Amino acid sequence: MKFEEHKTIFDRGAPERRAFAQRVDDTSDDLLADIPDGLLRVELPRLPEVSELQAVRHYTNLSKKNFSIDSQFYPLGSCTMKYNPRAAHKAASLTGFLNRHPLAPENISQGFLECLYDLQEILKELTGMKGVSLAPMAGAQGEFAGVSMIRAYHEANGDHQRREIIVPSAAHGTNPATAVMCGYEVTEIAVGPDGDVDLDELKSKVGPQTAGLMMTNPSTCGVFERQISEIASTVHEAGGLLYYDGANLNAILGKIKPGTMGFDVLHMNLHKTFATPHGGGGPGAGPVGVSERLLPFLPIPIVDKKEKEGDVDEFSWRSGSETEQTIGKLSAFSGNSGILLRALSYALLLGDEGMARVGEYATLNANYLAAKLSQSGFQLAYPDRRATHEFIITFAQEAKEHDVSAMDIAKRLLDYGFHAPTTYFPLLVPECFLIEPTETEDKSELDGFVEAMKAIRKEMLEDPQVLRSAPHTLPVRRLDDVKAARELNLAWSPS
Amino acid sequence: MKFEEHKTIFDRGAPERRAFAQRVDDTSDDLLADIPDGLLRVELPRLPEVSELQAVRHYTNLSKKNFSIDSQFYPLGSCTMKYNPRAAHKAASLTGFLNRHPLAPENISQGFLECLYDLQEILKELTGMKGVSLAPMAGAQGEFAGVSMIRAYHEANGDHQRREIIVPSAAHGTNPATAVMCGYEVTEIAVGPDGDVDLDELKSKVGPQTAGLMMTNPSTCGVFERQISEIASTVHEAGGLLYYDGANLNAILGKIKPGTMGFDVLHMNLHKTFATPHGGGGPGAGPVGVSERLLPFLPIPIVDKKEKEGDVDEFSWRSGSETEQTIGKLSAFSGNSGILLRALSYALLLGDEGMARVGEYATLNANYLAAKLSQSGFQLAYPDRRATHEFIITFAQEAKEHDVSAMDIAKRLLDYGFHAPTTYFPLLVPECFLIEPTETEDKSELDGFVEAMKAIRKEMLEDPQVLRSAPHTLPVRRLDDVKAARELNLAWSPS
Amino acid sequence: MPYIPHTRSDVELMLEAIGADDIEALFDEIPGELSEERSSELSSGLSELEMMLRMQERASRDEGNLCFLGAGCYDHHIPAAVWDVASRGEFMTAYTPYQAEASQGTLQLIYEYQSMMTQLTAMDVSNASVYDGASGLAEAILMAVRSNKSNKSGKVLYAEALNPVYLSATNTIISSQGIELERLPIESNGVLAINKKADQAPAAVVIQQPNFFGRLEQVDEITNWAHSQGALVIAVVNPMSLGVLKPPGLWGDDGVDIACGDGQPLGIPMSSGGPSFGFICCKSKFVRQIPGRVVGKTEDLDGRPGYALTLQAREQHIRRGKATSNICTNQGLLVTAGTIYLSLLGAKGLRETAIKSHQNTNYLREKLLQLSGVEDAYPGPVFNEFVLRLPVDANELVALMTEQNILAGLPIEGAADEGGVVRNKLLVAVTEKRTVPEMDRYLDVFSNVLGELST
Amino acid sequence: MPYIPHTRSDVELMLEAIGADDIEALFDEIPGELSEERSSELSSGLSELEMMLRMQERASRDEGNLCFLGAGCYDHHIPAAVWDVASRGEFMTAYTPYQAEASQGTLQLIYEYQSMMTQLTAMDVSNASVYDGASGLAEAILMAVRSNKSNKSGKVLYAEALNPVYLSATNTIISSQGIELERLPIESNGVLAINKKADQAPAAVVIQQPNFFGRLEQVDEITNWAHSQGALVIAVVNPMSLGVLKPPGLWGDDGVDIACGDGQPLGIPMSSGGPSFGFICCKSKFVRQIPGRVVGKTEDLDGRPGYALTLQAREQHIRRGKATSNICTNQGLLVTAGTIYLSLLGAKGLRETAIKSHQNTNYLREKLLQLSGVEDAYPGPVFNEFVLRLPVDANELVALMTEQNILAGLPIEGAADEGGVVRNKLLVAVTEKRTVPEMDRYLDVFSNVLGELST
Ligand SMILES: Cc1ncc(COP(=O)(O)O)c(C=O)c1O
Ligand SMILES: Cc1ncc(COP(=O)(O)O)c(C=O)c1O
Repeated sequence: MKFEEHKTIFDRGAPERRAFAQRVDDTSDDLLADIPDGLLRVELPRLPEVSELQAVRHYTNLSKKNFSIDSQFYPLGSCTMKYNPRAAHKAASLTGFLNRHPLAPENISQGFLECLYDLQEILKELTGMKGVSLAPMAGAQGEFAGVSMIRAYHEANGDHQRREIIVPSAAHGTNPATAVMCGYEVTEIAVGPDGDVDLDELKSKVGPQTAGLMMTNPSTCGVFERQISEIASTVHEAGGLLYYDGANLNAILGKIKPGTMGFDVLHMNLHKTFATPHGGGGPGAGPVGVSERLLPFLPIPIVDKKEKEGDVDEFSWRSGSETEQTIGKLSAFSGNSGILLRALSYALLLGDEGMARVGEYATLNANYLAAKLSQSGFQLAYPDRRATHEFIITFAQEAKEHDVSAMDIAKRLLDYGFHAPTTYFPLLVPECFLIEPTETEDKSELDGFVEAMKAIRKEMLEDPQVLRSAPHTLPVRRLDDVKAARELNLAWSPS
Repeated sequence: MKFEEHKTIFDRGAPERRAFAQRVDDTSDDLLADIPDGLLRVELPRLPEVSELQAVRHYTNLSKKNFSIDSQFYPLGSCTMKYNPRAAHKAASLTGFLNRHPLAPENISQGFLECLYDLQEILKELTGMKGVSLAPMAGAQGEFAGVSMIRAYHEANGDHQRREIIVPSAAHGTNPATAVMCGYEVTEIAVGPDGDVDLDELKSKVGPQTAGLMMTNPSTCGVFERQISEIASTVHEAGGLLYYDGANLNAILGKIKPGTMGFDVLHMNLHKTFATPHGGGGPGAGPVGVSERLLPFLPIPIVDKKEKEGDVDEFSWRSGSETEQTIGKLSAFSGNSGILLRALSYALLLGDEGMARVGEYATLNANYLAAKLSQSGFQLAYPDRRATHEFIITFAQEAKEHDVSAMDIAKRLLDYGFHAPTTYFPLLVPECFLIEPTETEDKSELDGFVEAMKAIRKEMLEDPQVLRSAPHTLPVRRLDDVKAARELNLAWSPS
Repeated sequence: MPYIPHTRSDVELMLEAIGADDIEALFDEIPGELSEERSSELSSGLSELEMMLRMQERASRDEGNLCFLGAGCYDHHIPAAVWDVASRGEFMTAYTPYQAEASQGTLQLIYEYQSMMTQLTAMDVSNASVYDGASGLAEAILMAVRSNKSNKSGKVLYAEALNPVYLSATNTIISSQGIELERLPIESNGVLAINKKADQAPAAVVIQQPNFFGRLEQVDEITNWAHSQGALVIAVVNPMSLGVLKPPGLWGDDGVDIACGDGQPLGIPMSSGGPSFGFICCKSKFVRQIPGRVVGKTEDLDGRPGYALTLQAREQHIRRGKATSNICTNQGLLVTAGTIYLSLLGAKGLRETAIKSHQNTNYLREKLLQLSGVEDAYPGPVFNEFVLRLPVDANELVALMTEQNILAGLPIEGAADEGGVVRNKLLVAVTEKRTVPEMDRYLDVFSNVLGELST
Repeated sequence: MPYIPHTRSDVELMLEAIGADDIEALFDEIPGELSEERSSELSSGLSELEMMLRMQERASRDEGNLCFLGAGCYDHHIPAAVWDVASRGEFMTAYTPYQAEASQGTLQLIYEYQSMMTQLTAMDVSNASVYDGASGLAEAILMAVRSNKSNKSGKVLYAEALNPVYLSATNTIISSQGIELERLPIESNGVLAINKKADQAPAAVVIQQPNFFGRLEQVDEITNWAHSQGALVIAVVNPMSLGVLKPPGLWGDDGVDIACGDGQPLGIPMSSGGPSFGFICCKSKFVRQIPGRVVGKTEDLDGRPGYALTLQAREQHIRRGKATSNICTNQGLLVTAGTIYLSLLGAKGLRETAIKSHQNTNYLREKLLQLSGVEDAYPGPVFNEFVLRLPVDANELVALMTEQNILAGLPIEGAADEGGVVRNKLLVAVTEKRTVPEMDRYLDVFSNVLGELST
């Protein structure tokens, strides 16, 4: 009905039109005379030709086609879609931070360096690790850094035969992908019917070839791995190291520390646990923490503090012999600094007592939602287990009896104004939702979600086609993914 | 469908819940012990009890129920809904401006004072007036200041018998309302069939009782008052003064100056002509400009410049004998300073050549839209006249033949994704739209509007009920205004 | 062309559709003698970067002062979420919500605002909004005089310790309405005596609480007295103070008739004093006399709840010369911010903020009064600010403290005096935002400067 | 509880529904030995005001320096509209657009981004996005080595004047993949000689344009040479430079195979170097080897256009250990900003910006070279930055200019040296944002400091 709703920014343009938001007077091609012709661009790129109003209106309206935490309950499992405090955004957007050049000398960077130092210390304290590097730019890069340190450790020990990383079958895709990027082979071990890993299989697969094991705890099955101490000793006894994928840290924040569980190395997802905005796909930050023996290998940069007697402390980038064994740099500068500043702001706002609450209320919300959904007739994947900060329901039965998939239910939820939980992950549970409400949602929002699920169940019984063809009230109806992949159209061209 | 869509912020609350965005530790009622009990509050007000996420989500979602310039074409006649440059917003939001206390001493306020001074000068130049005060906080307050100056002028001349202000019947409601607030009686004069005022009637009504005449030019009929010079001399010969309502200044910006037309005093609507955001009902700014003879009466504060030889200029608030005859202050401090800073930013961005373009392209857009609508079968109110920056179409015929009102068409336009033009104003044209596209809209947006109007015309012929019950795709359908006024419900109470 | 999207081909096609040769032709109805040569006294347009550089330079010149100035504008903390949400384009770039169906966001928000303000003031009805506290007082007085059916004298009394700039603006605005403003003098302790007598019964009485000196008036007694005289009572209140002080709707036996004030303390940056917003609340029976926008809850065709501007017959666009006020554009966006602010603070947050301000105020006041020669100009309980009597010229003290980037306060002499005489009184404001180190710095600099000036 | 909405009654009702006595009970599956006493080394929570004060204090410590540093991060003007729109909650607080129907905003924007980037680079396909330019180069090298079916040597040549931090990050990231990086040395004028010979045919060749010294490589010749060796060519480009420089898709006879770089110049604040975004573009035939998100246009059930993540079989969440990369969360919000930036500038605005940067760079370079003792380290045309050879220690010069709040540039010695030796080369960057007075101030301070150090 609305006119031009589907236009791209290119379609809105007209030759010669400009926004002039960036306007530079008196530039002429003559000023390029010193550059040889052969190195110059002849034809201008075809970029949008729009007015500033057109650009603002176009992207404002596009934004309105998104679901987001700010506008909807967004219980995406494994993603910790909690409220992103505006104060943290404001603090990180202070001009002194935004305008700092990454290579500005240390003596005029003390404010920034102190921030990074404080965050390193806070993360050490929360995880129980001995050292932290803030360098990795997201969880997956944190994993890369962590597994690279495992590799560096073994190599430093002359232990060259370790070529395998073990991951549970429920592991996130980044775990095996990371292991391979680090030059390892991946060995999967099964997860048992109660959601804990198959310890026997682990024992049978662990050995001198084992470089390490990567796992989350709580696991991606939404349960706490109870055998963690045994797993740890099994791996350690075989000379392997234990990697903690911190994506689920929110569940245990302030409760127990990965260090206590026996992990040697971990990453955190600050864009999850520390409430920095997801940005529609990033940026994130994936700091790594390590136990004593991995300290020398931490990626750089790292900030050190020189306490000066009777004077203000001095902060500096770690250098020299202390970084000789580092796995190195992971980015051009110091990672996603702006995100680190947000995470620090969040940590300062919460403080000790606030951190402790996170895990508790995230867990309360998940268990409540699990109880209510179970009472409403939905099937929990691990009904005998406590939910952690998240839990799984499976629609295997619904799929069989009503030919309605988890995907159909997910799409229908959108019509009810709720973002869908994570679907089809972990892969081992058929037709599943991984549901993570987070601690920042209130009871009535959870109750609304349960009502929607009940209403959808009713629709499934009465008119399942409504689900299969959902959504019905969004900017588009069900999209054709197959067409997207088969008839690749990855860039606009004039029609 | 969406759950809880209609809840108020109060309904979302729960006892004890708090956002903690403002949290002050260690406050206890004991700290109020020095205040006598009788002066203290006993029961807390019932304010929302929500989390920060709830508040952010609630108001984010409410905002999405608005049409706005940023999201829609908004051709509201007489309102100049042009693009509000983000740069002006950013400049006015600099912390040095936001954090300045209004009573900060002059010597640490030179940056701010210089801004106001520059704006005064720019407005003088653009309007051809001799002095400007930025004090009024919106157009209507500018009118008040202007008419008060007319009154002060006559009184200073001992001219006490002037008790009437003349306004054309097409005048905006604020004109007569202002005249009355200034203690005047209002005399209306008719507007002729060509949109110009009835000069004979004016001549017959003007006299020694006439304090002045208030008008816009272009008028609210969307045409340029061609007899303006004759009107001016008529009023002036009778000893009256001529007031220019600057709401339509956008039409002639950089083309002709109100001063040249013979106006003695005027206000500008910076939230129209100078592109400051309307904010869903303000804030605005309504600076007044005057000719020589009204200079002593300008409202305060006003900024003066002392040029210091070989040194930086010094800016100060006008005081002492120069303000002896001022009509006085209009607000606690210096008016809507933040808006003034935005207007200055806009003026700096446009500069001389940019100002000249405003009137031209605003006029081009209006004439184009008028031509296209006329060619599509709609009836222009003044078909033989040029449109100015706006124009009127009348649905008198459609109303008679199809029982469809201007309101019905307006509401249906909303379904097509366009904000409706101003309806039923000016009152003298029946069933009318006053349409002002502004210079910042592009041709394809205007063409889209014409297409929508044509589609609506087709619907009117085929199924007029669709119009009468419109809108159909907005958050609510047609609202019951009568019920709103009859069963007054002006504040939430627990249900 | 900055902000103008027209391409050459657009212009050609458009002129063709119009049937005009060039844009100039569209102005052919303007008599030739009016079209002068374009003046070019204005400089040419700046790029966004150049403009920002200029404005940055100016803003930075005025920056970095520690604020102990109040007098109607206060330096409170503003939660980050307030303006992040209020600045959304859909709030910021919408017009007054005339097309209700396309403005439900703003309209529901205003309804919520009205609900919050009536709760805060304990009044029945709130408008949304008037320009500021000062002009709002003028509107309230006009409203009261109109509303008082039994007293048409036009006589309005006001307590002397009324913010003098409120008084000036009011004088300007009501000057042609035959209203006579008369001062009720204060006692030496800075507040009204209770046993007032008026020669002629007033139509309205204006009481500011806390008053301009920060002092607390005996609002119950004055309200009862005014009502006994047949006057309507107008309260001028600081909304932040209502977190702890008795709301005007509960003053005396019947509550005041109209409460007004400035919303700046509710999440609005000081911004040189504007924009902020003025509020007016009243008893139900006066709702048809209230100026400005009012939103009512109603239903749509399907019976769903919705909101619309209502009682528009009060307003200039309908009633023209007979409207309750000429106000049209008001301070919508600030109302938006204030509403979000109040929803983020809640009653508890507001109360905490008010208590903390009070605590800080008392802290600084007590410490200052320990300095030799510094006296309490108006002894007794205060909220948010207080007045000192100094052994030196307050202007000189302020000037010297300004050099050390401290805005020491406002020099005053009596209530309404704005002249250039030597002033030895200083009005000092302290909010919850001031930390102890900041207050101690104030004390330090103050006592040094005092020493300097005394010798 | 900050950010936690639970009231006591909520908690009770929820525990009841769960059938648990208290929240602690929900953790009863955690083996007792793991639940230690809560550490309390962390300080307790700050209020928003306190946190802001602390962060403000720190931010302000590092503020107010005039920036002539570049080396991969540039101080360009960012139009105000970019972040006003990009910061909208719907962009900022959405996840990766897995649920396509509820993410059309982000998805269409990414499609538009891909379109802009392919135009800018003259390549067929763009991803969206990788972390930054440095790690992106590593991904591009991995991609090239995977893609080159005819050369499995794992040997990758790079032009010496590659940004050294790009090289370090690449080394870290590719270290376990059996790839051998080999340097192609530059000539004394700072660019590659054209008649290179390789002992062994490389699988890929990496060329940065402009190179780390700002100098312009003979990209056509090098590309042709590399292709003649059977190598894939990877271009590392500054997107801003593509407003004036030949796009990598047109280098040589066939264009490069992969173009990558950092999007920071496109509307991203310097922000200590991150977050920005890395881009990778390639020829169509390599699309299945590209890492990161890719959005395709498709249709919905009603045939309306719509957008969705596509080719997901490349990605870790589907392909796990066989994915093209482990990347998951990338730099979405910066892509959003970059897209808005490009749409606001358009090709003309981008070109103007690039030309102005070039003009400023040449201005400062020429003036500096007039100072006695200052030499051109790498003579020849540059874009955006240049290298001086100084008669003094560059570190000392930088230190002294820093004292006057000027970031003079980056001291370097050769291309990849990061050690602590005395450096007499200085890499200086100038963008369109620097005004003539600012550059003249640089010159002034520079020559004073030079004088000081020379005596
Ligand atoms: C369990 C798990 N591990 C790792 C990751 C990867 O983190 P990132 O997306 O920050 O790279 C995720 C993110 O979705 C995850 O859920
Ligand atoms: C013609 C005319 N005059 C005066 C005004 C009043 O201006 P304001 O709303 O700024 O008070 C308006 C505003 O709508 C108007 O259109």
